[in-house]
Amino acid sequence: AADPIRLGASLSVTGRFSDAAKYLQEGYQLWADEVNQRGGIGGQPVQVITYDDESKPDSGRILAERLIDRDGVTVLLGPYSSPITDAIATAAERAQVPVIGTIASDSSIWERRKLRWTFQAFPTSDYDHEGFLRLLGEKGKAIKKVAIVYEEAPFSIRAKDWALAKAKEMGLTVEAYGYNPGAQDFRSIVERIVAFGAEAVAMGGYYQPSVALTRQMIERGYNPQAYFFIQAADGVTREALGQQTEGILGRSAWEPTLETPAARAFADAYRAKFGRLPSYHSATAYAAGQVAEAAMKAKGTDRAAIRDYIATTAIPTVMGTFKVNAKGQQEGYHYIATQWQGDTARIVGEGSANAVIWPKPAWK
Amino acid sequence: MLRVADIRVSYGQAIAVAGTGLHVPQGGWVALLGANGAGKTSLARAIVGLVRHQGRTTLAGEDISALPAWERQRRGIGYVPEGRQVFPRMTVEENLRVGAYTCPDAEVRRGLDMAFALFPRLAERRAQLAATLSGGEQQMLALARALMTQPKLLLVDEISWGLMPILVTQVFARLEELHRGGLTILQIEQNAREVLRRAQHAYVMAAGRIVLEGPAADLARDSRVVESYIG
Amino acid sequence: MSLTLFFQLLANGLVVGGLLGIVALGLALIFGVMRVVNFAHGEFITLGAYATYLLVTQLGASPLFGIPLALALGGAIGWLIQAGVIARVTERPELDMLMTTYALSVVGLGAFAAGFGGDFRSYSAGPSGSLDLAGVVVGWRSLTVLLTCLVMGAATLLLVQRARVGLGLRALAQNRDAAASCGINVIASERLAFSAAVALAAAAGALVSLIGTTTPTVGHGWVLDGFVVVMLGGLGSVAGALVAAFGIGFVQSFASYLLDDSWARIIIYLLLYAAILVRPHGLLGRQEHA
Amino acid sequence: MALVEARAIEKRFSGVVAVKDVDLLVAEGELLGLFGPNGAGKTTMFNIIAGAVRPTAGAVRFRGVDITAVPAFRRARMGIGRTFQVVRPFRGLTVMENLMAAVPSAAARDGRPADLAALLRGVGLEKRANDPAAALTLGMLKRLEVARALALSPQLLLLDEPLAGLSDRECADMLQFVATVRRSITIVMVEHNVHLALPICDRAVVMDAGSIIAEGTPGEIRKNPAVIRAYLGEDAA
Amino acid sequence: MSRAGSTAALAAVTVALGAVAAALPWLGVSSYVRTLVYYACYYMALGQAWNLISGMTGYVSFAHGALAGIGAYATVIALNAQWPVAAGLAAGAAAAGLASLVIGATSLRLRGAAFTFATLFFQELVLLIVRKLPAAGGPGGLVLQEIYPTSLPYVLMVVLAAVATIAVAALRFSRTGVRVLAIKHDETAAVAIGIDSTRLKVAIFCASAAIAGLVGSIHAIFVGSLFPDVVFAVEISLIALAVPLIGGVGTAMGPVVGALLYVGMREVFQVVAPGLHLTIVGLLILAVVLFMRDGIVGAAARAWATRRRTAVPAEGG
Ligand SMILES: Nc1ncnc2c1ncn2[C@@H]1O[C@H](COP(=O)(O)OP(=O)(O)OP(=O)(O)O)[C@@H](O)[C@H]1O
Ligand SMILES: Nc1ncnc2c1ncn2[C@@H]1O[C@H](COP(=O)(O)OP(=O)(O)OP(=O)(O)O)[C@@H](O)[C@H]1O
Ligand SMILES: [Mg+2]
Ligand SMILES: [Mg+2]
Repeated sequence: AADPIRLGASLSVTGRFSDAAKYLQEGYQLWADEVNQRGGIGGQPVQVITYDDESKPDSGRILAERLIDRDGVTVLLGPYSSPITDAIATAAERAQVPVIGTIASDSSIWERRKLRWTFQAFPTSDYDHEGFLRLLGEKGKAIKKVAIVYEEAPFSIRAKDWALAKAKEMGLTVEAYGYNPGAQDFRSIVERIVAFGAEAVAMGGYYQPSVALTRQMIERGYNPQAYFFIQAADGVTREALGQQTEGILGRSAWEPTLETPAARAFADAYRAKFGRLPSYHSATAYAAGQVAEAAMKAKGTDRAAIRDYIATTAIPTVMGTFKVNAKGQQEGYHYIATQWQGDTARIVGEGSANAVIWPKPAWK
Repeated sequence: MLRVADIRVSYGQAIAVAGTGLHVPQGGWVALLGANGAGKTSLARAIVGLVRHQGRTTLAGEDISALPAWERQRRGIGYVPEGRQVFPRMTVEENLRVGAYTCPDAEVRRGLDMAFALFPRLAERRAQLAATLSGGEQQMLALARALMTQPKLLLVDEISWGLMPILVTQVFARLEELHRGGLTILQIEQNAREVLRRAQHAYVMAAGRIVLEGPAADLARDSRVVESYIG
Repeated sequence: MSLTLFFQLLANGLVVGGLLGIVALGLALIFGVMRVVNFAHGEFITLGAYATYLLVTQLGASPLFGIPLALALGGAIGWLIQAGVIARVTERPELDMLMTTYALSVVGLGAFAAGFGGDFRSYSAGPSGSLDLAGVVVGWRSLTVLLTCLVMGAATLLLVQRARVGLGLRALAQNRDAAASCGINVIASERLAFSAAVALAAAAGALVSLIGTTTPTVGHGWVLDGFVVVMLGGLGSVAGALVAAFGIGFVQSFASYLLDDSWARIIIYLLLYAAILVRPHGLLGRQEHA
Repeated sequence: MALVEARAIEKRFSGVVAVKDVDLLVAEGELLGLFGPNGAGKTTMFNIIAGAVRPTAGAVRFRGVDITAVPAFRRARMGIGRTFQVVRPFRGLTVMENLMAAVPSAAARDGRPADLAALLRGVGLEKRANDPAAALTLGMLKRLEVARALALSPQLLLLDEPLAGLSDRECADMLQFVATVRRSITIVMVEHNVHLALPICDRAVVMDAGSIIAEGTPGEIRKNPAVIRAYLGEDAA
Repeated sequence: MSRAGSTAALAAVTVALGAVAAALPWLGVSSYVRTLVYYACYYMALGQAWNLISGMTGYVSFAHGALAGIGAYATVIALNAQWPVAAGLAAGAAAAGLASLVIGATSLRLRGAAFTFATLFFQELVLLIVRKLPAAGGPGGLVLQEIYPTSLPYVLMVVLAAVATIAVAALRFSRTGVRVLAIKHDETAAVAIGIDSTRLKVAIFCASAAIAGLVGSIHAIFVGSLFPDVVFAVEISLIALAVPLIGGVGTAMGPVVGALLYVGMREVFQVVAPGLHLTIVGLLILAVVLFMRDGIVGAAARAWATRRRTAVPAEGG
């Protein structure tokens, strides 16, 4: 057989981001297997090499060197989190190897410096609150005051800034409260929300603080009419909050319940292979593979040509149509809105047949 | 009462006690003399079980060789270590209470009264931290602490160290009194003149071995002892 | 600021302070007896939290049973670790001890990460609802935490300050040999102190899982704050630790409300450094003789 | 002019008055004995002169200079050396390194540095020069203390119980050594071993309960009834 | 061999190794291997900086990661303001040195564990402040506008590691070194023999911090991008301490051996036992602490001495 075309990824198999690694890996795996079944690219099979970066940027940087240098990869696929993507980018930019970022929603790493070889394949976090505010505009006519909670981290700050501007434009009164990454105690923020008299709350931080905030609002006996946190769609929410999830809004990069043919085909193939439904991580990984595939089909293994192709071409993927702007930020697809209804997080709002539960039922 | 044999203590490659022993009869008062570095303290620490060693130790007929320090204390060995070793961040009274750790509550009271009667200065300073006591006061505290449990055998390492003359006299007088009350004493001392006056039997150690022994009165006249330790 | 709000913030501070108190108490106990800065304390907190999580999700039990379970598990594991590892370094320089507990922390962290993955785990079972006292609302979960902390704190304080065991532990901390020749079983005492401290940490972990979420690093944040408390309260001073814990709980609660929680933490650290300048030995710490 | 002039010294430790209204003058070149019962305040006086403790009231002058506010290390460099009643060696350093640490740097002080080997011979530790201090016995450590203080090349040496823990024979050696040293250095010595220490003193001061109760030649002190009552005891007189 | 002799020999060996390492980029060695060598030197230099204050004085610092971070930030700010590289590095060293004076003013008065705690919090405090500081880029951090060739930070780091190693060796056997060790063993007695312990401690801490700051500066040029949470991760301080501990505290060779081993171990276990490699590293550190009292270098020296039938007392204590 011909020599394989190698692609590489630094994955967080251990450390803080380890839960997603499996899904990413399976997404890459499924994509590679399908390509190889189809006879490879230009007769060459593809191979995705992965290593564990322990969720640490320094390790990611070393692994990028190893992948580029020792394994001779043509394209690097993204790791988990923005700092690791940024670390890998530094190595890749020097070595002139294209990187297709997967779970790097924070578009600020493309703002801080010019990255020529590195692309974002995830929906950018700037639009985190987009779906929620749209629903608010449609359903929450009575709502005047909105509280936004954000983490003092770039992705969350940018999303907050976008949302603040948007909400003011909508004629709402908004207050935003920041918290320190790693915070566990949100009681004082809940008190501020109560004192402000917010009728709707949007939480733009990571998953764990979101759950903590939710619990402490419930404990405080405070009931907003609409409540949204960005990762609410994830299944773990159910485990953490039990029946209290009903009516909570969220946003997702992708859901297996998405009603597009590409999504359905992917979800079916994934389930057939791994015995479970894919998560948005799997879809992103698969999509990154699809972007690489399109570029390599067109340009072979010429890294510079691949780079130019990705920078300038709209590519259909399982996530939607991939397209980056001049900075390398992904602009083709945004997030979709979800809401907990019974046992599942359903897609709601734009283009979905599901009705929105409004206002959110009170917590018990 | 106490019989030790073939004791060996070494620190790394340095041999401090090179296989030696001694005997303290019931109700006796035995002195252990020797120059700096002879190994007296090491032997004492072996007897009370504070240093890793080889050899046999029997107390009142019971073999205690394998017992840890606290078990030996509970079988009646009181120890006044060299260099005071009080509990620095505890008050005088707390130090004494630790000394009575193994006693029933009633005896703690009695022990405290006795200690304060013996050393009125300690009574004055009962609430002062031990670290801030003067050198001599710490020495009194260390002795009083060892007496809290009414031990059968008292092992004293250089008690007169840093004590004012009056107090040396007093402490020796007190030891005599306790001895008359049936306490067995093994005393390590540089102040050979004072001990040999009171002890019945004495051993002299040099380079990790007992090199001389005999009735205290004889040793006090022995030219070798006089020359080296009394001067 | 309205009076209700004031009391609400005070109540919030109490809950955090109580939990912090328990964490710091364990640290102070270990430091006080063995002069060990226990870097692995956070892992013992995490242990208690995961144990409770498993109890709830695997056996469907109430998380309240997690508290005794954590106490027992922590006690047993503390005992084993003291006997197997810590005891080997007790008479060595402080640095060795530090490194030993650090290594234990790394091992623990690795094991949790491998066993449970990096994401958080949590459950929704357990007490729910809240108590409303004239507008001051405190959840039953938080109240459970506060009460448990107070009981455990009082018990530990009594043990160390009043009981003879406590006297022995303090003596042991100051002079191991002298303690042994006073009849104190130093080995058993050290083991007891360590395993009690680990039991406290694990119990704190059970409580943390009740009001928060559990990750392999959940203990770290608590333990860092615990060190602040121990330092403020005077190294090894058990009573000082409790006072400082509530103090920090209140500062945290009020400053987070008035500014934000990052500033609250900055203020706490600056207060700590100021305290170090003014009272180098902690609020209730005592100076050793020069 | 007196080498050391301590005037109206008082030291309180939260409640305890350790030293009250003490005037202590040490003449250049003398060997002054400082005696007194346990807890009389002798070590505290040493700490005040050496700068380890600040007096609550009073002033200390050294060679006419007021040093009351001068930190301890600087006093050491000015020429005040001391030993500790409870030995404080640098346990992990060798005997020789213990002395080396104390030798003032050439730039800081003129005069030639002490001959360390000779010092070690003087205290009988020459064979132990390369052993870590941790391996020495208490008696050896006492001698190391003295040697280390001398390595400073001090003008004033404060000896806190140099004889404690030594056998009578070794005491004689130590006193012999002190006698050699005193030819060039002013010494203040605290000692409980009065019958050995007193005879070699030029002058003696006796403290009790924080105050000076007697002062004079060894002969006078020995006969002083207050000293006998408070300190020596009848049979020692 | 005399002490001066062994210092000189060590210096020669270090310089030679450093020269070889520094020449690697031009010897056609793969960039992956060079990256590993770079990281080994990075940890080595940081470990030596730690060794200087903590190994020598016994004041265990947990602030070295933070000090390196301060150096990194200062350098990036300076370089972005168009300062020449040398000035940018000097800014890093100076900023860290200044920061150490702040810690020193409060914390060096404390002894033992209290100092350790104070440095541990310093790390966290700096992170909190940097996140609040617009000039430092806030939570988003900073990037170096210019991308330098990797060979620049590479050579600088190799040289720094070599220089730091020689400095520690020279200090250890100098008279100042003896005085510093005296502080470690008994500070009160040290003061009584004329050692200005405060000044000496502050000076050593400041020198140590300046080295740590330089490490951070160079690493900033290497990575080109700073995120506060990454730069001020506690883990970096822990590496600064683990590296000398594995190798041998207070010895010049300790951090050298420790750093090589640490980097090597990490690479091997990442491949051999991905999920468990953290646990394995922890167990190894534990094994070293439990069974090799003075690190691998100490254990090796003992083994060597035993073979030659001479006793070598444990260093430090
Ligand atoms: N911890 C130790 N490490 C190494 N060697 C030691 C240690 N303790 C004592 N030694 C050595 O053991 C020998 C005996 O010491 P020991 O303290 O028993 O003597 P001693 O007779 O009590 O002396 P002294 O009269 O000075 O108290 C000495 O040579 C001493 O150097
Ligand atoms: N830090 C302190 N706090 C409280 N009291 C103290 C402190 N330091 C010393 N003292 C008290 O001051 C008195 C004088 O102590 P000092 O050590 O000067 O006595 P001394 O004359 O040297 O006695 P000794 O001959 O026993 O060594 C003692 O009663 C002691 O308890
Ligand atoms: Mg002895
Ligand atoms: Mg004294």
